[in-house]
Amino acid sequence: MEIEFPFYLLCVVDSLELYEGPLAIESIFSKWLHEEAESNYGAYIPFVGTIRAEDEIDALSFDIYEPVLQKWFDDWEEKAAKRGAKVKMAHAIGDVPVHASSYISAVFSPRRRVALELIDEFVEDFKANAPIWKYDVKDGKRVYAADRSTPMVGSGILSK
Amino acid sequence: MEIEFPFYLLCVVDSLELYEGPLAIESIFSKWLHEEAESNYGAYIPFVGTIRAEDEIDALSFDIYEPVLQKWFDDWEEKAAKRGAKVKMAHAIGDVPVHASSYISAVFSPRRRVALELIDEFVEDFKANAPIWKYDVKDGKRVYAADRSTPMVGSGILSK
Amino acid sequence: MIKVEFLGPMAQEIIELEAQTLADVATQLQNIESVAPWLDKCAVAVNDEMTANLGMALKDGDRVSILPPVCGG
Amino acid sequence: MIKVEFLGPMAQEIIELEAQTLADVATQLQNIESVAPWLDKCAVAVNDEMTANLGMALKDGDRVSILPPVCGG
Repeated sequence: MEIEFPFYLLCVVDSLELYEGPLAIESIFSKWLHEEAESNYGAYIPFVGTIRAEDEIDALSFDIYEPVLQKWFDDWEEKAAKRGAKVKMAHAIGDVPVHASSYISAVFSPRRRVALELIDEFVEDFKANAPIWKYDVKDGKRVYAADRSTPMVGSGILSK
Repeated sequence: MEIEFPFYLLCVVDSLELYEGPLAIESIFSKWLHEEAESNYGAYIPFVGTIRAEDEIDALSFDIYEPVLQKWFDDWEEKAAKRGAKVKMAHAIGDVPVHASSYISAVFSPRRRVALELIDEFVEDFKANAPIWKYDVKDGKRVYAADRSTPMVGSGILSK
Repeated sequence: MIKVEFLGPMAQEIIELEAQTLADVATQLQNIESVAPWLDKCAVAVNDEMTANLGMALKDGDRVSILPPVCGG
Repeated sequence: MIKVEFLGPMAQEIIELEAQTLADVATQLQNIESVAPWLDKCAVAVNDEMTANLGMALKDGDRVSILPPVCGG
């Protein structure tokens, strides 16, 4: 017997995961695959973000403001559910060395078009509006990546 | 020292993999992750296709015409390389039971926009033009999925 | 003599025929009852290269593949 | 009394101030030298709900968070 949609809604577990340091990408990928193994989704699209060696950095480092991130993510869970889909996400806190991964998110959907569109929208909105701050780590110093950062929606209301 | 692009081109190995029966998705995901661990790509987007339970099928089954699939894939490797990216793909041959996976493809790219656009284009072109035929397996019978199949580009030239 | 093979779900043995061009192949296949209904939705490869050029010249030993509608994934 | 906290790279301790609305908070933050240059690119949350409504009424104990430009991933 198939798991029906109303039952599935009762079973949603939190799919936002935060870890100290680099992500264990393989085990997160596998965990999510197993979590949804019987959910009858046809498409599973993860997005893995890995620290590139550039500008002679040793690592990137991340601060996260969890309460607002959780609300941002909860809104996305709802948006995805309305399209019959599911989103998951894991992010690193603190230092992540070059060639290690700081981010993985994923969409599960019965249909490939929904999955392909959602992963794009989700990742782009994540970059623009998830309350996460990035720092270059170079020679032991942590420098805010101001030039690569984006003001969140609604920014500037407090300025003159 | 970083691996430079010209060197990387000499090292391309074939990234089209065909397997009898269901794919070992976790080990393919991990293998690809490790293959590109030092390639300095910032984004890795796999697409995993899993057989949905519907229409009371027991499995789907696949025929592949490998020589034309290989050329289709080689063209895609070139297209991706021109955008600094890399594609990989694995597909099942023969029967794949419900809730098992028949397909995984992936894009690696230094940049997230290129990766998100390429995975969409690659998967859509795959659905439309990869020489793979799908059959429903029901009560031990193998029935061509005619209604879900798409004529390839250039079809119809031999008809009246 | 060229060979024509029918891929995937087309339950049809390989056939051999004389043809100068793909257009000649088309004419002959249109006369095979089990093949004709497939032709409006089939693509063509010659020696494993896809082509949509009916005028394409064929030579002895060439292999023409007929590819019905696909659905991978 | 409401609390204002500065997130991420803003090296600024929490401050407490009197304010009826977010507009009152804005006026007072504009006078803090180390904070003012950030304001045109910062977003605002009240008790962890994002808002862009300057007229929003505040009550005793509310917590205002100032969120500078972000870059996750």
